[in-house]
Amino acid sequence: MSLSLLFYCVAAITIGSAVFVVLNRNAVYSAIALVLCFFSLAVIYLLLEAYVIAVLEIFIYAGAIMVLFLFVIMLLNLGKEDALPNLNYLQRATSLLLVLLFFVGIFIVMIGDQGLLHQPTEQFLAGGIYPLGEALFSKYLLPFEIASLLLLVALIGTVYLAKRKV
Amino acid sequence: MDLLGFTIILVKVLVVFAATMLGVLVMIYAERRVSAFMQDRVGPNRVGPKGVLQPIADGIKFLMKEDLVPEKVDKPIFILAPAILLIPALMTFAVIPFGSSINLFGREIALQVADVNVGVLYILALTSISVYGIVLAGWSSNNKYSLLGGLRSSAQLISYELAMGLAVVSIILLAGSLRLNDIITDQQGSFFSWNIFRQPLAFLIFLIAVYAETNRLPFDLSEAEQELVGGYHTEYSSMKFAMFFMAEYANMITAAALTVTLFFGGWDVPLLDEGSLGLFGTLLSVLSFLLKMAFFLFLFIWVRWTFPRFRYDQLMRLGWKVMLPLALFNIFLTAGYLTLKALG
Amino acid sequence: MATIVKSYEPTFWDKLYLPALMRGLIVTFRHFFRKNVTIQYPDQKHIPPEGYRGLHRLNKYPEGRIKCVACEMCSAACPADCIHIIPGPSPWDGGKERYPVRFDIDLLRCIFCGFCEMACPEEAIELTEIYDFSDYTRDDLVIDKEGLLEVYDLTKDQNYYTKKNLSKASSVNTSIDT
Amino acid sequence: MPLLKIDGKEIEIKSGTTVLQAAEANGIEIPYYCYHPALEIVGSCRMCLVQVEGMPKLQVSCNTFVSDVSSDRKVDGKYDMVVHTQNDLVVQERKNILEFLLLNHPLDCSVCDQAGECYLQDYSFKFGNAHSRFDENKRVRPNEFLGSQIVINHNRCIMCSQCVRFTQEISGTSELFVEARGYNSKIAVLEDNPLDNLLAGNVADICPVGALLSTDYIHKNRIWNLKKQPSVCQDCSVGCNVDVFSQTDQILRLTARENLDVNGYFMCDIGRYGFHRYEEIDRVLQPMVRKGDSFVSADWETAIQKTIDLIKKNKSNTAGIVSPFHTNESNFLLGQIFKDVLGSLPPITGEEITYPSGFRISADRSPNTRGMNDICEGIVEDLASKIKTQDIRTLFILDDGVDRKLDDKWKKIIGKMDSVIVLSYAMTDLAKLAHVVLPGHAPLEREGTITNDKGRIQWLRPSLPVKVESKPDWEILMLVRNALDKKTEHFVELGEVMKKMGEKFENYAGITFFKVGNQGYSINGKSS
Amino acid sequence: MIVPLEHVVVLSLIIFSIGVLGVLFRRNAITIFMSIELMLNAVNLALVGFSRYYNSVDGQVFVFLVMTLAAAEVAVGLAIIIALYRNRQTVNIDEINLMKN
Amino acid sequence: MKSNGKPKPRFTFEDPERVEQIFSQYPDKKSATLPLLHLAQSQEGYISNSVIDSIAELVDCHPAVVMDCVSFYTMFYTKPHGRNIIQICQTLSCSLNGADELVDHVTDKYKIKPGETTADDQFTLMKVECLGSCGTAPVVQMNKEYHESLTKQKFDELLAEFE
Amino acid sequence: MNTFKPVLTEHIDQKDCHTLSFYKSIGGYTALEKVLTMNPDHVTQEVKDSNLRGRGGAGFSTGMKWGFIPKDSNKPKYLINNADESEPGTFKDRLLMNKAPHQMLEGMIIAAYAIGCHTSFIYIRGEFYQEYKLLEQTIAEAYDNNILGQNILGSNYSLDVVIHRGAGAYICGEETGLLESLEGKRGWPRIKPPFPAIEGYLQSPTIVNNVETLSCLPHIINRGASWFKSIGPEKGPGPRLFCISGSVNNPGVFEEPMGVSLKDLIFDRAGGIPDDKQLKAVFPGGSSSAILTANEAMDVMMDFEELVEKGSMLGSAGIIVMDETVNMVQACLNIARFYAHESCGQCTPCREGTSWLVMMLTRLINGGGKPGDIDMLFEIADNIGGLIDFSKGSFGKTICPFGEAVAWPVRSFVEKFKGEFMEYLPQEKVVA
Repeated sequence: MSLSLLFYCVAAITIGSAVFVVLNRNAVYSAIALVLCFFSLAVIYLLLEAYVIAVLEIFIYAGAIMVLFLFVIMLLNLGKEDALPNLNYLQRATSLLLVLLFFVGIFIVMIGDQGLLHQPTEQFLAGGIYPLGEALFSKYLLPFEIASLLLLVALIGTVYLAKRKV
Repeated sequence: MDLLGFTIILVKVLVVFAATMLGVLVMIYAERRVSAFMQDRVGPNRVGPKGVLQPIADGIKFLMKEDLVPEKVDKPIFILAPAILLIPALMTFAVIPFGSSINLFGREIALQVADVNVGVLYILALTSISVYGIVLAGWSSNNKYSLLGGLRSSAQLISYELAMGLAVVSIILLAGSLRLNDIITDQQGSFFSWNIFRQPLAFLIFLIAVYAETNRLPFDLSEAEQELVGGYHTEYSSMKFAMFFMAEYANMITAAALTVTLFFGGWDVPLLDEGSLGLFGTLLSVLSFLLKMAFFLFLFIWVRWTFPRFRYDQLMRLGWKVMLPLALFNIFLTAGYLTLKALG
Repeated sequence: MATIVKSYEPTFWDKLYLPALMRGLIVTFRHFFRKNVTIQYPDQKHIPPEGYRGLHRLNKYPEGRIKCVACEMCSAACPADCIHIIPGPSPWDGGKERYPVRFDIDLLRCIFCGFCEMACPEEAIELTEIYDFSDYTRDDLVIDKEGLLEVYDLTKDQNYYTKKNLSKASSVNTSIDT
Repeated sequence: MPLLKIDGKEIEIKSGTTVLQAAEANGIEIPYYCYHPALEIVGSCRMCLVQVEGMPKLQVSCNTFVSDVSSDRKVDGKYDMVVHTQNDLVVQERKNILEFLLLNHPLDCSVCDQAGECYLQDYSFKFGNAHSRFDENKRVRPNEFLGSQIVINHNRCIMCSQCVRFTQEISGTSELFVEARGYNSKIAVLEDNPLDNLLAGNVADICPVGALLSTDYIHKNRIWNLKKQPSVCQDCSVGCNVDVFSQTDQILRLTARENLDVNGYFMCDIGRYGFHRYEEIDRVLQPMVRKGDSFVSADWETAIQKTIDLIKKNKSNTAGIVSPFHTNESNFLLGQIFKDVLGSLPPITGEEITYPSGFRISADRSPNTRGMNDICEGIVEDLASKIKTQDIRTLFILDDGVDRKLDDKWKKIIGKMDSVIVLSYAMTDLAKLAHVVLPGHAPLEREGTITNDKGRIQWLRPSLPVKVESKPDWEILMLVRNALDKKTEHFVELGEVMKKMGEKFENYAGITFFKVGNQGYSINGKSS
Repeated sequence: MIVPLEHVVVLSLIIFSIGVLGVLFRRNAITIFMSIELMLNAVNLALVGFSRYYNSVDGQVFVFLVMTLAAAEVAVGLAIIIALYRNRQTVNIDEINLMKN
Repeated sequence: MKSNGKPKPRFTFEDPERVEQIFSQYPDKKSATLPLLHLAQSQEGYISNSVIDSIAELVDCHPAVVMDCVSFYTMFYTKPHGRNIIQICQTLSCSLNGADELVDHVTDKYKIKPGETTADDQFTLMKVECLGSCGTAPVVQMNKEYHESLTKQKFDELLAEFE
Repeated sequence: MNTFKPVLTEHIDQKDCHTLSFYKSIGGYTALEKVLTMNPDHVTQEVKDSNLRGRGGAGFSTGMKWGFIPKDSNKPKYLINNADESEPGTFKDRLLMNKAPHQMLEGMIIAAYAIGCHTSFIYIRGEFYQEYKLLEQTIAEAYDNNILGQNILGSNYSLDVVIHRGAGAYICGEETGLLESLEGKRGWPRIKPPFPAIEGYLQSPTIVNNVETLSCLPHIINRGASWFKSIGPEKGPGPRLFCISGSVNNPGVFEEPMGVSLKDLIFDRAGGIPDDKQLKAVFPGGSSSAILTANEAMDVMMDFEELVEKGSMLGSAGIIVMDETVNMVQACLNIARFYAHESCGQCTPCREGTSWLVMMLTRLINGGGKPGDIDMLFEIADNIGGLIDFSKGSFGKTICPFGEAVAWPVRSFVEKFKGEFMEYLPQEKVVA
């Protein structure tokens, strides 16, 4: 039970930091909040017994991607954004409405469908590295290779973009 | 989880934490003494016998000093940064086994805080976090030198993390596991079952990368005094500065421990079955671990007072153009070897 | 005729750098065991080499007469403008009928360049080997004629830092306290 | 006029001038020791040797006269004389002469007070050899007092005999003579006839080396530490031109400055040592206002206000006393304030001395009597009786300074006054009787013009920094005048006062410091 | 599994929504980028949750692939931002409207 | 410094007529300085300060000027000397013909060095430069008389005359 | 050779030759009588024609000197007989004063008449007391016989002669020094210009002539300029008194015509060198002239031009002979000491240089020689007296010729007897 409590606590942190990311005007602070968010997500993954993913979350997101963000922020010396921009209320409201609709819709589907909370019972076996590895290199070999190709393309593209003026 | 188990873990955490902090103190003293000897000097010799209490004195001095926060810094981050740097440094040690297991209270207690099955990944993940400390310290100081130091340092860390990770991959390939204990077990036996002999190239790459990761000479570009005054910690003083300092040494300790674990059989004493010797075996294993670690720590200092600092472009070139291909090549070789072996 | 210098072609081992690194490590390692050269300063005193430029002194003739004739060449030569002299008729007979009534050197301004020594036509001002003079106030670091002559007495016969004199170590401070 | 060529430079100059003078006037340096423009030419130092084309020997330029030659004897068809002062022969010759001069001259520049303004030092540096070949022992003789103020260092003497000629020709007292001859010759005085005339100090000035020294300056300082300010002596109405040498706020010596229209090249010892009078005086550094029997210091505003109050109390019965010790400008301003009654205290006199050379020490020992009389309208002859007849109750006095000794008569007169305001730099007898003392500048701090007894306006330049709260006299007077007459004539600087003065007095019209310059400006010939 | 799947999904949903809001509200390209990351992570969370629920590794494989994608995207995206910034000295997407007219 | 209070001794010429005569010979007074000095020295033996003062008065100039003149000439003695002055020529011809021996001779005989006076004030020995009698070298001037072509023996005889 | 009959010293061997009666008996004062009838300008012309050159040392044409006297000057003119004979090696004037004072006096009166002078001075050396007494007598005699005083010999010309004693200063033999001394000051030579002929004694035109020069005048007047000119070389004719002293058997004054050979004078007239020693060196014209070596002396003619050609000068014709035993360094010191003693101390080079020379030579003799000393002696000598280059004229550096008078002998000593000087230097230097 304590672990589920932990889950909710961490979830709260996650949501809080996510909000912080969006609302904070300082890009650096946003980035740090995002890192925090990823950390708490990693904890949630751990709680969900997806160890590899948890570590990867930190490794890739926190360790690599966010550093890149920070790097760029500092490189561009963005500092503080002046203010939140004036909003086109109609547009924004519509979007918000759509999101809420989506959110509510799923909620209704989930609850309304069976009225039960889904709780897996059996021992989770797929959290380790072996199952993941096996799946990746057998069943999902093609997507894996495509992903690596994607990375290569991204690599080349990045280098190309960074090297010269567009 | 029962109370005893929890207590044991707590004790282990405390022991490891205390040991690491003690190690930091020892390293501070050792660094000064060793460097002094290497320069035909005496080094600290006033506080305590042979100056052994010097780090304590230093610590007290740090505590007593005025904690100065410059006016134009980004205060929250400025204060947070040293902690961000220090905490991952201390956390890393959690997964490193520092001895064989002992039997206490009718349980076999592994001399390791947490036996994580993705231990290697865990370590890599945490080391990558320490970048934040540096980058944020550099940025928040609102100082050109600090920022440049921070940026340099983060770029350097990211670049070398790659090579380090790839070097470790070949070890993982051999061990077939991400668990550090498995890796140690894999190396048990004679001297030559140590990974250093099986993976010399990986060791070399790993060692070099470790120096870069810990920001030690010859790769201490983030705080190159001649160019950047103090680098990312230029603006720091008092205990905050001490935290950077401690983090550096804690990182070194971790790195040394990791090196020992990955390439020198960890706590394993070659040609000896520690398990059969009972408590004595355990102690022996701990001792062996500490000795091996001590050597690498000494190596850190030794290298620092021997080699000159790299130029930044040289550093990057070395990381990307030499280390990375070599590491990949090494993986290729290892994989090929394993495949051949598997095929018979 | 220009000589053609062939640039050194690095060998494989050179390119590998590892042997060179090893050699470097061995060098430092050897030093690790060497005898150290540190002087435990307050306990032991470093004896400066000949020509060291430390605290000034005013020389005297064997019969006790000040060599200085207050020509103010030193103060004219001083780049830091730290020498202040008030001349007056000398109380001694024979030849040099002028001598410094006051002779002050502001040690905090002095840069110990030794120009005063070079400018002095009488070899009266000289820089001694004394380096450890310190005090608590700025005024105390203005050394006057009596102080300078005292320094001469301390240093005329032998190096100030040789054993015999060490017991007097504190007397330098008092000598410039005036 | 003969046309000369000296070192390739064409010079046209009056017939009868010497080559040395011609060269000097045209910026060509010829070194010399024994020559002095005011003294007879002896040509003994041989330093000024030059080569004159057509003459077999080198000639002493101090005694080679330029004259027209007949056209067939002109060099190159146009030059009357072609002189070389820089060719090898001359340069070598100077080296040789300097070597001789330095044979017995001690190398004690470090002790010598002449160092820095020594011709031997300068020429040795410029023209001499770096090393002496003289291996023998130098001639050593003890120092002697030639007079109470002059000491001779025989070792340094180069026997230029300028001093001897000075006493013979300028002062006419002939105390100095050359004793013995050749190697043994030296400057000497007879035991019962020491060099104690009032011009004695000049021999130390003219001595080109440090042989003759004034005891007043000996071992006091070094010349390069001193600031040299051209000014005018204020100890008699001749107004000798002087150079004042000072360091920070201390005057160390006065030397004569050349001005052929006033003092020639010399000055008397009264003026030379006169500055010592001002060293130990009870200086007034702040405005003082009487309170009972003593003074309290006040700030300027209160002091001026007090002055105004005192004057206003009986305006019509107020007299101003101007001073021959003050500048024209101060006297002028005071004269403008008190037009009705203006007078001066009895003159301070001494012995009038005229030397055979024409050098004069005036009997009037105040510097600016002429100027004061010129610039103050309606100055009364007999102030004392005027005070009585007009029932003067208030006096505004420009104090003469430390030289003024009040006699009983005047003490009585001033003591009877309702109020006395004194502008003074020191607590003189007079100032002690005052009700308000306004601190002005001391003689060597003042700036302004003074007029000597021959009607030459000269520029008195300040030689010392202003002390504490004292103000220039003219500024004080201006403040008083403005407050008293509700005027707004605000003079920013002295030149404006001079301009105003010029408007009032024809003789002084157009006088500016620029016009007066270092050599003064004569108003003689103008109707007074 | 310590919590019901729904809770995980709701969490994911909330985070996703925050991400969407971020994209909609913010004008700073970097922040928008970060919001996108948030959205991706929300999806990952959902995937992991499902994977756990169904006791299948497939979800995790997707997470893995998403991460790869995210990395690639960030690399290219940031490169574009830098390039943009170089040209226009701004990262405000309202001002980056070259192709609008 | 006026001769420290003591009354100054005054010098007067014994033969005022001679003084008058000397003055009459010269177109100006100053020129008579030398003859007067000669006269005074023959009367007084040397030129004392009082002599200088009185001559200065006579020729109407400052005493220093007279002193200046006196100090220049070797024949004027400003200090008292022995009754007889032996002046031995030192210059080349005499030196070649043995003047140095004569000096040594006197030095040995009277124990006086050149420039000194015997204890009994009888002789003052002086070395002088050329006396203008080189053809009869060595030459010795005894007081005002020349004694030429001297040998030691002749010199002894000469000295004996004065003892 | 011996055909020459002495002119000036013809009668000096005779008894009472100094008396007026004797002088009259040999035809004295006839020249004066003749002159007194002549126009002074003609007298000057006659002397000019005779090419008589000064016998004092410089050898300047006497007639020309007289010609410099400004004719239109209102100032009195003065003639001064320079009898301040102090040059080492010279003693002819003393002889003339002792033996033929009237001859000199006659010459003086002639000269005074020629230049229009009415007061003449005889500046006699202070040491010459006997001669002074004798001259006083002579002048008294002359006054008694109306040879001096008002209306000489019945003419309307009057002249007073005053004897003025010097007081022991070589430099007073220099004409301006002499004038200063005469004026009652120290004998510091005056700077020229102005020359004495324009502004001399008391700023009046003044002629200074030597005793011998003046002694020649009666003979020129009596026998005519052409007779005088016929004796000896044309440029510097006339009889000349040569004083020979030093290492000779028979020192003394010998009258010979100009241009006599030095060898004859030394070996014939002066009887050669005692003890058959070898000749070493000779001063041909007093100590101020450059010394001649034996070789040079053997074939030199004693006249102005030839000696100048030889690098020396006739000067006052005081010949000092030195034999082989003479130490030349000692001799040089002796001469240098003389000049140091006699230097007036007015100008720098002479005052300082002479004593330096003495110090150096003394040191040399006392064994303190240093390498380079010889060159230095040379240079010091040059620096005092000027570069000696007879072809271009000398470059004197001092007010009077004293500086040159020091420089010439010292320089010649060092130059011509360098070997002897070398011996006083450290030995290794000699080898080098």
